[in-house]
Amino acid sequence: MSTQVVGQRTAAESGHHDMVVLDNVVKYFTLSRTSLFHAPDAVHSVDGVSLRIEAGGVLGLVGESGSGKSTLARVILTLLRSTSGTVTIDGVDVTNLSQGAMRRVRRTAQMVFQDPHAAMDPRMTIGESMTSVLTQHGVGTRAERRDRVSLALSEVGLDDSYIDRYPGECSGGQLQRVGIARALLLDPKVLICDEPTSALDASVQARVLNLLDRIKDERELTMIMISHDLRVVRHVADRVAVMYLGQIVEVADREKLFTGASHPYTIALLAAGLESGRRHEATVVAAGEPPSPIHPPAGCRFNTRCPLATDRCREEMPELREVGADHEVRCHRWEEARGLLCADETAP
Amino acid sequence: MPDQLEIDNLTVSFGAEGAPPVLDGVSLGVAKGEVLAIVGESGSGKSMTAMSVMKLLPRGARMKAGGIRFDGVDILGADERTMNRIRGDRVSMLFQQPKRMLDPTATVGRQVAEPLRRYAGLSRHKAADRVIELLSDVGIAEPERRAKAYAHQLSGGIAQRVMIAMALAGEPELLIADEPTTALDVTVEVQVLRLIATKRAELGMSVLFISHDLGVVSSLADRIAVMYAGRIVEVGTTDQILRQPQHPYTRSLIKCATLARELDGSLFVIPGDVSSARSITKGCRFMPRCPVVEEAHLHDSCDAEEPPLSGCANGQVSRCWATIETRRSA
Amino acid sequence: MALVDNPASEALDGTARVIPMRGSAAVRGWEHLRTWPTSLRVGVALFLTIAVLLVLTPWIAPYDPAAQDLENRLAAGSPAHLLGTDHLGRDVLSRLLWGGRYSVSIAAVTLVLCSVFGTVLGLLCARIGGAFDELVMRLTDVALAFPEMVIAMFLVAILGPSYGTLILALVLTGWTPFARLARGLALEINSRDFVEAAEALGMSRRFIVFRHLLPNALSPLLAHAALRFGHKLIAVGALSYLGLGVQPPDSDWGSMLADGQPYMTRLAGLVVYPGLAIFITALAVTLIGQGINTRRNRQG
Amino acid sequence: MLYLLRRVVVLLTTLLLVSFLVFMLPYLTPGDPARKILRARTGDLDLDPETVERLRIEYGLDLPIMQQYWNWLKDALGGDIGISYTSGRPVAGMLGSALANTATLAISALLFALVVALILGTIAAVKRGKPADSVITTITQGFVAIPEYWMGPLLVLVFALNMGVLPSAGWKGPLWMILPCLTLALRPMSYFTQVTRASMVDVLESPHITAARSRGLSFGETMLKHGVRNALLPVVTLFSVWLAGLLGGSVVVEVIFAIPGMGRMLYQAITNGDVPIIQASVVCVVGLTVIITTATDALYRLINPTVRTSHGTR
Repeated sequence: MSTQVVGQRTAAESGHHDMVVLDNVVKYFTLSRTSLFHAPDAVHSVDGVSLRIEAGGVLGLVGESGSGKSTLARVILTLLRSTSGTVTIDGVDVTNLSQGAMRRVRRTAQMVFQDPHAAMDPRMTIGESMTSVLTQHGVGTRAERRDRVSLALSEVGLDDSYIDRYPGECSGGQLQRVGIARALLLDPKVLICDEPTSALDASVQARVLNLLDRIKDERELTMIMISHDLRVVRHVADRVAVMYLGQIVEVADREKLFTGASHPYTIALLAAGLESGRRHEATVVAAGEPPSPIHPPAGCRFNTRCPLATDRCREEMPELREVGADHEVRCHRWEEARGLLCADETAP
Repeated sequence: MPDQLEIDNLTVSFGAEGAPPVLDGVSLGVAKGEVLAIVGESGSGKSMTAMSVMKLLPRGARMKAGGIRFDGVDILGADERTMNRIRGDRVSMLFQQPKRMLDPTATVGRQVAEPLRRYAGLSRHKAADRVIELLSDVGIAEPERRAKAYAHQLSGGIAQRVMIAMALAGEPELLIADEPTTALDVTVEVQVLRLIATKRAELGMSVLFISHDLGVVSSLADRIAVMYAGRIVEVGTTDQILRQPQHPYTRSLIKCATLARELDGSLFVIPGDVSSARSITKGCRFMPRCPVVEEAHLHDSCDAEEPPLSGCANGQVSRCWATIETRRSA
Repeated sequence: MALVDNPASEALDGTARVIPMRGSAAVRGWEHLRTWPTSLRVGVALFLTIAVLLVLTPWIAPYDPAAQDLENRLAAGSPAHLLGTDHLGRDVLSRLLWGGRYSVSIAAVTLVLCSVFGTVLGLLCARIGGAFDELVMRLTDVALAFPEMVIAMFLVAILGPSYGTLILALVLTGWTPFARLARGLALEINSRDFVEAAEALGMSRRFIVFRHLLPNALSPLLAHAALRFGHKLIAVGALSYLGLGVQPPDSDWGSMLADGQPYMTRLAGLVVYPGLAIFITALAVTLIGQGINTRRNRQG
Repeated sequence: MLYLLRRVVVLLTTLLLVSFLVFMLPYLTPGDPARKILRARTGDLDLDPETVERLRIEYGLDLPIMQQYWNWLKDALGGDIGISYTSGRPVAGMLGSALANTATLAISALLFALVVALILGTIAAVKRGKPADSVITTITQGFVAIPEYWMGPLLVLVFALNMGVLPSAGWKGPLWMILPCLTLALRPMSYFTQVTRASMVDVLESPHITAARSRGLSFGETMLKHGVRNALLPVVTLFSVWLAGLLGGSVVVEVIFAIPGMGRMLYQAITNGDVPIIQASVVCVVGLTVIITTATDALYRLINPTVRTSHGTR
């Protein structure tokens, strides 16, 4: 695992190459009109996200359902067009590309999906699914393509017998490996994994994570690991960004986030994700449910659930500010948060 | 004192006669006031166990057992009327996907009121008041508004709270919770687990808690039963299971759940896969994936005969030849 | 697969393409056939028999369907006239065969036009969306409100009875279910992960449409088409029965029924046989549709 | 709300469109409308040019076409939809009784079909995979393929002509309704049964039924309180489609059994070229159909909360 951790700004200065750069990315979805007299509602799915991921780095993107993490992944992959803001992959601005250019760019960034069964066409054999990727991009002769597919499968630990199988004949763990092999066929530089293990059983999860770890090192991939499971992120990522209702609330390098989290939401997430022990006795609990992203609360978006919320939090939206080397937090009360919330030994 | 719920040698199978059963000779007991957790991966048969107790197995299931008894009442032989009475009054159930467990065309209030009117005999008006009480009791803000809502208007967390309100309305003696937090966000999961723990203490009920997640279970359970491929492989107190697991599968499962690292920095992995385990009729079902079978030089006995569930003095039982061997030599 | 080579079975050709076939031997085809549900097998067998009979009619029909034999009116079945003769002494069997060619071919042409037109429109709706989608969907609401018999009769009033009028009327009211189904299927399949995965892999739009969308939508569409066929056949017959469809001297099963009805007390066969012909043909294709659905459900 | 508004706009547009098409009927067919009217009225092939001209002015046929349409529409809205060429009676009166007959026939046939279908469909769903299910499924698959113009004459042959227990044609009382109703009900009944079965099976296997059972409701109660409503949703839609269709589509049955309904009236008008009747009945049938489908849509939204409120109120 690459352990070199460099702050965002210093990364650019020291000549480190940023592989993925997001600048103030916004994605709204307009809902269908329900009334003549009101403008149609919009879901504020991603609301002003800026991030840099250096080449070879692994960013963990953590958030609960509705936080916008999957939407963000799709914006990066140009599967969704951002409402505003720019996405740069390997120096190329991919935000407003033509169809053809987009297809070429997609070779640099690939994705692994959450539900491996849903991500494969049930009517195509695994071999057909994979070979067609190469055919579509005009790679190699027929024989070469066959070889590359079988090579890719062996890289993820599957033999050639899988080529003639249908997805329905494979287990979730096997298919997820096929999904990874398929994503690697085009030699991408960036791999986005959208909850790659959350549909899998505990005993299969580790195998997929090991595999991702290995290929990342072997192929010097830049990765974005999306998950709601902090343990997974802790294992793979070297930087972690926490999302809540479309915004990034905290970014830090891994160790800093897991030992010195300063946003009340991050602290609550960490408390909830305690690996074992008395989980229901965790001291820090985010009250209630995440609010709807259609009408996000005014002020700080977390204020409705935050144990520390003040009037200021309810009125003024805090900015994402740098609080330490490579550590940014979006909270008015970040300085006191740890002290107030983590007095207990059960807290992280 | 006999256990409040006793399951004796329960076998459930589907499809053709002679197909490998999904549950194979499961025996369990839940003492009064106790939380027993059943842990296992998908397909291990843990949900089938729950549904057998409720006698709500899916179509085509064939159930055989030495007996299932709840508080002395024979469930196995009970007729539908008795079962309805038990389900309505004394045993309640929570499910994995709370939103899908609510009738999409009926309001929350109407559904919560139903058992009240039926089993507590409340009038329409009294029941409506009680619904509001119950909803606010499980921590639902604005219960009046929620009572008028439909399932699709609720978040998963709220829906599960509604299910809990409904399940606890009749103050049941046993709560069966089938992965009640699996579909929920982690911050909400904590809230729901807390709620269940509080309510259990309040009502003094027993709980049969089913989960694939050792982390969730360890926070709540008094005892844990581990299932693998339709079989119980280990039962013990939560401390015993987490601190001195005896069955190699339990040990592997704990390592997987905590994402334990091997010496080379990679994560611990159980070799092989579970898909064929059920069709193993001779010998230990976990043997093809077992990490100790080689080092313990037990290959022959593991291959030849399935180990029995055998225990030591402290009540912990497991199904493994290696453990039996060590115990014998000790 | 031997079945596909028969030109009379366009519908079957499509069914066979749904499941990719590996290996070319007839043995594989036979094995494949054995996985079909009973209703599909019975339906296909029945329909093939009917199709072959109708294709071979010019060679196997014992008499000229229009040849009158006034001496021999309303004769019961005999070795000379297997199914008897009608009120003008025409051979019922020959008329059934020739009439079937009209009935079945008109129903088939209508169905093909409806399904192609409707499917294309539905797919376009799903693809383009927005105002176009809205317009077409409102249009289906409107078209759905037109009872086909009334529209057909209205068109006959304007254009006079002809094959063209018949087909036009049935297409005008018949394309809507296909448009809705195709649109729904396209939207549903488009939202599935594997389509997104294909997009992420940089597959062309063409590939996604022809290799993912179409194969996955084909069997529900085919099943629907097969289920609609019976309906079309009955509607064609109804118009002819009323004298607004196939015009004399041609006749189809519907007009044979109408012709025979006044004489049914003397020779019930005049009503029974043409009705039975419609019934069996409609049933055969309905069974095919049900079979495709059953098989799809089984495959999950 | 917005949705219903949209539907009403569609409804009105449709009616306007249809009324214009229908108005254009005499101009769309070859020949001079005034001559056609006169010919239909007198049956005289040799027309006096002066009479034709007089008629042209009397009917306003010399005005610009939009002006004529406007006048026609105004009259129609005021209840004057012309005089039948053949009978010389006002169309409005003829339409009323014909519509009543057709409605009686269609609604009783469909209600009969619905009741039978609900019973058969539920039995098939509950006993799915068992012999009862196979029998019901097979029979309904078969009935779908039986045309009315075959079933009708056969029923007449057996019950009226051979057994003589029921009248073969006419419209004089309840007894006269049995055979046409049976004939008309057969196909919708089969479709309803199939849909009922499918949606019942869906409901029976849906998780909320298991959940309700786990709260101690008996099977019957669960179905009654949480099953039927869900299972009926698709049946309601299909019922409306058929009801709308039958109002215009019972032509064949009305012709077979000589029932003085809309379908037969339209049929005769077309064979006789009686333009005002064609115009009136087409507008009437289409209008009713659109109204029925719109109303069902509203009803569907009323009993199905998931479409009524599209996004949540968290």
